[in-house]
Amino acid sequence: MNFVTPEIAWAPLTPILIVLGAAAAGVLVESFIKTPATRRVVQLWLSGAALLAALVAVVVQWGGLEGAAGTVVMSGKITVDLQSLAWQLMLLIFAVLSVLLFASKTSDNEESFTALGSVAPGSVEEKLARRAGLQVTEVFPLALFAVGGMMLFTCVTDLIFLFVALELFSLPLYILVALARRRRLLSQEAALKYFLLGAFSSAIFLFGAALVYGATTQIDVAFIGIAIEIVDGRDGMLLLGAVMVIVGLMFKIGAAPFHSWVPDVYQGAPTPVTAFMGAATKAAATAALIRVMYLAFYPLEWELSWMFWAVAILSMALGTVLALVQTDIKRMLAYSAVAHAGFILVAFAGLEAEALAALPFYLLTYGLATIGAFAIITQVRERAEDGGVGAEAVRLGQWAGLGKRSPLLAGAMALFLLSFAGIPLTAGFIGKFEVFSAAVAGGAWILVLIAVIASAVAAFFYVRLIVLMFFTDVPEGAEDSIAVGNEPLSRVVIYLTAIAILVLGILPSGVLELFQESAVFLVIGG
Amino acid sequence: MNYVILAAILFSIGSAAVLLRRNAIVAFMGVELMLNAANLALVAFSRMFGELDGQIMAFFVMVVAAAEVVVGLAIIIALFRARQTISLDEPAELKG
Amino acid sequence: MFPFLTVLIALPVVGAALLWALPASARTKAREIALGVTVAEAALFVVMALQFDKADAGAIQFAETHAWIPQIGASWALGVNGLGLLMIALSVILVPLAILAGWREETDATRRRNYMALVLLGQAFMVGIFAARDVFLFYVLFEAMLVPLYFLIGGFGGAQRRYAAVKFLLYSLVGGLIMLVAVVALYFVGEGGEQAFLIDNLTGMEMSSTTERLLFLGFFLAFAIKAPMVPLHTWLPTVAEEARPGTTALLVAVLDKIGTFGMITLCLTMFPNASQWAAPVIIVLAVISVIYGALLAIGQKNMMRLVAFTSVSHFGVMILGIFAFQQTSMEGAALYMFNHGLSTAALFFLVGFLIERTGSADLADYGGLQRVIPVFAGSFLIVGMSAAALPGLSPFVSEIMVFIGAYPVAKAAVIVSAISVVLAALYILLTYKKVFTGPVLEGSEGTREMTLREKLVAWPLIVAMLVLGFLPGLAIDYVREPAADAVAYVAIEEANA
Amino acid sequence: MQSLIWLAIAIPLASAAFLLLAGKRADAWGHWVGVAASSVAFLVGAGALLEMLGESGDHPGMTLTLWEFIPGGDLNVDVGLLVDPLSITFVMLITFVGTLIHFYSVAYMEHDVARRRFFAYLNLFIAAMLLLVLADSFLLLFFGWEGVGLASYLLIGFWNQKNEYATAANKAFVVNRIGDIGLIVAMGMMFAAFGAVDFETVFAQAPEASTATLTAIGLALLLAACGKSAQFPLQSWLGDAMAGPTPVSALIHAATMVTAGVYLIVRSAPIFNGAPDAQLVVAVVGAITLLLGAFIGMAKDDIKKALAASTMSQIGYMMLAAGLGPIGYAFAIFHLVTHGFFKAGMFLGAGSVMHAMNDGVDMRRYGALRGVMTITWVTFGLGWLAILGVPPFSGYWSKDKIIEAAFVGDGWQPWVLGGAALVGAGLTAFYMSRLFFMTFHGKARWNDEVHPHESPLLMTVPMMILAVGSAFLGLFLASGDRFAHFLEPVTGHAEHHDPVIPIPLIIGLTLALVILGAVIAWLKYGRADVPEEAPAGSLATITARNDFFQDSVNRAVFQRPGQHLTRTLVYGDAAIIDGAVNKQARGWARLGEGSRKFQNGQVRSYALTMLVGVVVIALVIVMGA
Amino acid sequence: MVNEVLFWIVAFLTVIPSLALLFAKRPVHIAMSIVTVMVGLAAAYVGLGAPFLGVVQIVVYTGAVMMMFLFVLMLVGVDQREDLKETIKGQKWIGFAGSIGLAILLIAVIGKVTMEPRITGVEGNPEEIALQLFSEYVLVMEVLGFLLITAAVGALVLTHVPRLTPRRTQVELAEARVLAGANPVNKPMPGVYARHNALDVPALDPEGNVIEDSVSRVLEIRHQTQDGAEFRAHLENPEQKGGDDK
Repeated sequence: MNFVTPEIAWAPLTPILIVLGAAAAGVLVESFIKTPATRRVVQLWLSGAALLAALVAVVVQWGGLEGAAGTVVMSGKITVDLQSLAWQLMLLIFAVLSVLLFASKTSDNEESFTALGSVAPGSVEEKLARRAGLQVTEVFPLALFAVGGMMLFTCVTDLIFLFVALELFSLPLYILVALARRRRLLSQEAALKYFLLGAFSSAIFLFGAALVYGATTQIDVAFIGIAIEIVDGRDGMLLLGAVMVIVGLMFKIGAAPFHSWVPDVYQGAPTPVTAFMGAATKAAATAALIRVMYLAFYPLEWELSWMFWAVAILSMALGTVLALVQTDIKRMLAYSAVAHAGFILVAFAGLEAEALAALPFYLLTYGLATIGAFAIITQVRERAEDGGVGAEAVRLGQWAGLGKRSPLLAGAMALFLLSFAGIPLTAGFIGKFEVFSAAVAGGAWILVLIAVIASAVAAFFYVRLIVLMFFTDVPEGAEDSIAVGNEPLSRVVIYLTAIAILVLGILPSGVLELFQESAVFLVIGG
Repeated sequence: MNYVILAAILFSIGSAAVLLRRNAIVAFMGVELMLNAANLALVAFSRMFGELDGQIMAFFVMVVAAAEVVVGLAIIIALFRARQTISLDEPAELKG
Repeated sequence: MFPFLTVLIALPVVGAALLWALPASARTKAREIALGVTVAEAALFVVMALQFDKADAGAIQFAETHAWIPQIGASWALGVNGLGLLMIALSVILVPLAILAGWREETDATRRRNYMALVLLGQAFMVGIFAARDVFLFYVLFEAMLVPLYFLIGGFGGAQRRYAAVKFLLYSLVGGLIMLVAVVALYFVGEGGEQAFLIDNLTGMEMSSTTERLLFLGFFLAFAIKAPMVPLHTWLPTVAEEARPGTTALLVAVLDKIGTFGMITLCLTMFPNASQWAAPVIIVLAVISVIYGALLAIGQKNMMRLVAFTSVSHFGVMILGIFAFQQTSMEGAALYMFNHGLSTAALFFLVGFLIERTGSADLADYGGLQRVIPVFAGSFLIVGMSAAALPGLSPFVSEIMVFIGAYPVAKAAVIVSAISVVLAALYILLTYKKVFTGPVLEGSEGTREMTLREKLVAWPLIVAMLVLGFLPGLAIDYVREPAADAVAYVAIEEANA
Repeated sequence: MQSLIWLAIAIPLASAAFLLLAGKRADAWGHWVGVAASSVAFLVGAGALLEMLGESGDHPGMTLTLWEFIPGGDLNVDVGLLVDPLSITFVMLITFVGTLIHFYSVAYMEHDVARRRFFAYLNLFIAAMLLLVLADSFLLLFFGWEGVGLASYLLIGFWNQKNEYATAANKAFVVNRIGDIGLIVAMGMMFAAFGAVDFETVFAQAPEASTATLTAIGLALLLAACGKSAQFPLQSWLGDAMAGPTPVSALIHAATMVTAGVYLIVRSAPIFNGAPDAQLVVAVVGAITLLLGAFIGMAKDDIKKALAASTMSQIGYMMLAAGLGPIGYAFAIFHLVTHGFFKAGMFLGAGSVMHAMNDGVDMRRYGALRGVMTITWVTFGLGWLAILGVPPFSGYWSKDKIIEAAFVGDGWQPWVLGGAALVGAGLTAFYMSRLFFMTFHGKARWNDEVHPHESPLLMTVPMMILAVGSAFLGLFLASGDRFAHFLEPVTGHAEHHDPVIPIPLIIGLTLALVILGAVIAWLKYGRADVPEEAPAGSLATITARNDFFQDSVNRAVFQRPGQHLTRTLVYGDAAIIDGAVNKQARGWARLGEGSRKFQNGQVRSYALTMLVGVVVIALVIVMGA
Repeated sequence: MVNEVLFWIVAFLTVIPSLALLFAKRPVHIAMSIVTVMVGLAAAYVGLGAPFLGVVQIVVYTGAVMMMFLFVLMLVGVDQREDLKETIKGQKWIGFAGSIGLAILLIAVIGKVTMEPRITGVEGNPEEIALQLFSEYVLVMEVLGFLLITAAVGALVLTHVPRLTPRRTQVELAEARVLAGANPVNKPMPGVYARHNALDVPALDPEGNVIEDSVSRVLEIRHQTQDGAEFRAHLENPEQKGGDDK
């Protein structure tokens, strides 16, 4: 027994530690503070403070890494480099915004989450719990766990750790999805589907990892890349393993044909969760996919390129075409997310260095717009029977005339939609431009052309909503009248994201610079 | 390699269970079988390479799987409370 | 050097922002504010134009180059040569007139405010596009332009305006996105770097002919949709029918010129070989546009659609002039871009005034108005005759320059296109006959004669057309050298080939 | 004064603009402004003519460059006025006849509410017409060319509250524009061949150009001339153009504008001289038209339409002459001038008659007006004698020369062309006499409501002046070939050629035919009773009455198919081009609806999708590798 | 050789029961089969030189995970049977085809690989594993801790139903009863004759009449009461045999 306490460079992990630590503390808060209202406030402040602290920590890290490639923590299990810090920064921004959304209430003091997740929806107990002022304040620590997992996901460089991180951010999400305040039956259904498919895909990922391990004798991504070039005779197994690992990540990105959970879960989940998931999961998974592709599987680029092409095209086509026929706004945005997954994968064509700067920017713009758009959805409500604020008005028809009633909300929504569509002067355009540049650099201009056609078709359904909001008058006495509760927290989120989308669309230079700086990996050589 | 092939077979059986069984718990057991199959492969490889990494991975997988089971079963129970059934055919309102 | 162009772009944006920031009580003054802003813009432009060195009209003047997004090679690069100056002139002239023309169209103060703000925004983009010296900037503005326009079309106008707006947007977007691919590819074809997209850095590039052709097509398609070329034209009549006459006037008179402008300043300079390669097909399509547009104009019952189709025909003439690669035809095409702007805008405005009176754009709802409103009728006839390229009015000069100039290289095309002079006479005269001659239609005896405001809108345009009709040199001086440069690009490549 | 000739254009133009813009306050006196403008133009022209005549030697004319029109570039066009014998001849004709007609119109249009506008249009016409003849380049000529077209359109449609008048105006403009294609194409050809479109450069280089080029240009110019001068096959508009007020018919559709085609051909002499084929076509077109016009004239009962047909026919003569080359140019212009006088005079006479007959135009309702309208009868009679070519009246001097010239040449041409001219003379005599007798002789066939009376002096004086011209101008100009010499700098010197039959014989034959025609007309329409309703008539009469079914042919060949084409295209545009786009849009939606089935809400089937995806991708990649 | 035999045993022990996942109807049977599979896998681990994992497998899977499955199965109804008839068109065949395809693909790919086991000496004994776990993999271990917290919290959120109404005190209960109109006084006791099982015998008032309330209503409904006449008779006739009088 000659155990030596391992030397761990804790400093680079501070952001993650802060977030996970705050999550654990949040769990303690749950048990020690009994009054739900107080608990909620404490949780909100705790999470917010933790996330901001982590944000600061990331920035400090970034400053510390100026010029250096990064830090290897724990003999290659974790690598904190500028690339991962960039993603962490983005995730933290998404998280802050999402937490604000999680906490926001309608003017009727109604939250987005159920009062009690364990009882049947619509039951007497639920009503009692609501009357008792119960709140599932566990959503805050759960969200923090997810954020921590995602942040880890961006910097772990070991297949098994990747698996653990994957589960760490997935499990809280499965739970969060099930906790909608209204339409909880759908919410639970979504959770079940998300969970089963998620577990299924993790299993696939894991088996792939096992095969890759078998083929290369390595589980560290960087070593895998090296080993692929050395080891031979195991090509089939390696390729199959690689495919399965990538499928596991693509599932999280939401690319077709691994997308089927996306519409159902986006629609069923509580809208703030959808916002968080839509923005953050995609970003984290993309970050991991980048690392895996650029560090481990790059020698297989030629073989795997077909997969990327096929999946990208299928995602763009399916997402676009299906979004065209949706009548539920959340579902429509979900399919649009599938299409965007396709655009993300377009950048992987050729595995060019350009993609390393392009993808973070794209995900940032996409994530901000997603959070903003879903935040607006939380604001547009049906009128309840008692005249108060009802459930979210998710049928597209209910959005008619919003531009007249609340021009600011509708304007912001239009902005986000235009950003999704990639219209210039919104961030989405620069993102799209970057991604297409990366693909063209990789010689995949045909893929870009297909992407472009998909964008054109996609514009139709984005535009349709704009038409509804601005150019359609609500028929007199229509039942779908919309009341917009005044939720300061959501409003803050909406305005922040809207401003960000505009600024990133017009003056993206600084952020682009940042991401270009981050387009380097710390590749450990031994 | 035999064990790896065995693992592949188990993995396929597990996946088939997910595809074919309507009982949520059974489908979930299929997933568990898939994870176990992966474990078997890991351990087999570990044995072949004469190192412990595979074993340790398998160990982690077990822990993760346990956590996953907890959450999964909790979701299933919550759903059962609401619907009085655990059939997967039933909750299919989200579609299209 | 005062950054004229930047200020010209910024001023309307500020104006629009101001309008949106107006408190509800001040919204009724939106028209006046918007008009004031555009007049200020025009005044500023005049100051700038006076400093323009006409003797060196081919050179880029008032150039400003600032790093914008160096990471992707985009710069905030502005500058105009004579052609750009004319195009900007067109937009600063027409926007205030459009505002004045639509003075009474909207009664709701908020909607009116929105309309005015969007028009201002549109103006900023228009000026920007014509001043852009960076392909990326050009593209950004080109696409961003769609947004205010989309709202202008979809928010204000006829019953089917939503359909029209969507159609417009999707058509433009398809073109624009395909162009985007070309823009992206351009970065890699060119030398890259922080100023990769400066047009000056992109001319005279070495590339394989396949690449050049593909890139050319990417750009050209977008421009062909903008400058409605058969068979990519169908969005225009729909939009014209549904949108506000003021909107349509700006759209057709100024915005669609981006298409032809882009062909000259981007396609020809960056892809001279491919331009030559494609010229025969393009000329055929242009000729088809000329005749097809005219024939369809004759067959229209709705005046707005009719005018739209006449524009399809006229754009055909411009494209013919451009792709004949002759000095005279190029000058003619460039000049036509300006003149057609005056003429078509005036025509749309006048039709708009008629619609304002009766609420209908349908020819069947009119008759014998000359007896009732002779001044209006006279103005309409003059403007109509300008659309038919009657000598003495400026469009004639440009049209004849295209025909004469292109004849040496495109005989058949010119001969067939020349048929359009007959068709043009037909569509204008038939319209005039239906609306203004014959017995006075029952119920229209009390139709209001041209008001002062309407005169203020239409007559400056008529005067401008008359002046330029007799003294086209005033404008030709600005386009001669740019045209010569454009021709030279193609010719140099020819010499190399 | 030559250097001030631009004033002749500018003043009427300014006057036109003034009259249009002045508004109602100028209603009372505006017409006098118009008259003054026209008069000044005449004075300027006259001054220029005197100055030119005062110059010694040949009259090479002078070019007055006003400003650069299209500067720089490849195409360089100036706004320049060419003052030479040919143009000054036209200036005089236009301003003189024009001014007279202005005066006439003051009275004729007295009761029209829009008289001011009428004068504005007339002034506009004068300016445009002067620009046409004074231009020193084809491009500038085109300005005037289209300008007169516009004026003609405006004036034909002056009473456009009547739909058929508006249609007539449209028709005139559109048919003219068909001709304009020719001019545009011709300019293109000139630019291609000579790099310029001004007379000087083009004519200087024309002799060196290939015959093919010149023929092509010539034919294109002929097309233009046909449109403007109502020559076959573009003659159909002229009859309808009579919808305009009669002074307009006199000025534009008789004396000046319609002869612009002849001017164009003569002006382009250097081109035609090098293109004998084109010349032949010109001559043939002229011959056809002169006969066609004559036939139509014989059948018309509408006095103005009959006169219009006559105009067409007479211009046919001029075209025929112009097509004969240098020997004919001078005669073409000569006839043009004399025709300008006598035809204008007759039109004014017709106007006077209509004035008396409550604007009735049907000659079958006239008759025996000699007694009531003596001045008109006399002036009209002089015009009649002139057009018949009775010596020594003006028409004789010009027309007879054309007939003689037509008989010059080799092969079949002199026989056919000369024959046509000869026969035409006889026909002319018949239909003009028919017109004259039906109107002024025989029995009075008018209603009781009509009270014929002589027109006021303001109308009759111009008629008298024109009558004097009809009578003596020809003699004056023909004596000593004065006019031909005057024009020589432009038309070139014509060598004397002998016709295929002796000249006296030609003269004799002509006179015989003329007398024959007149006598027949007298027998039929002077002495005999003229039925008030037109008899059914033979097939030939019907054919002629219907303008040789020109309208029907046009309708069947151009209008109807055109309408069908337009309608088809409008439909096709919506259904096919637009339809394709819409259909494709709907296709996407249908694709979406179809794909929806796969998203069936069943988690098992989602898993299946994933698994199949994995298997397929893996299979492809593993097999591929 | 031993290994060979062990492998085949393991193979049978795992593949055959796992097929129950596809074909068995009762979930409980399936769960038990999976337990068998898990045990088989544990054996395999032992055979593969990973005894520690073998033990953990038994403890975690058979001991914890599968038992949890069984609990949940019980909770939702043990005797549920699943109808194996497929409801989604094509699902069965495509599903089978997909899985079999996957299996074939995997086997084909893996079968191609030939690998010589390098060293067979490394044993996965707990010490070695612990050393690695707490040095190289210590961070993973710690993250696993968070994972477990998440799972626990999640399970609580989704399943734990707290007391939603405060527990009512006896006083409150009594007051509620009075408010409901119940007789505040105690019911009379039954069983006049204490010698017998008197619950079914009504009490008698001083007049000897039966007090109906003194007997449980349930007994009355069941007709299990006695009217007391017999006992009264017995009272009058003490000689008669009636109980075990002392």
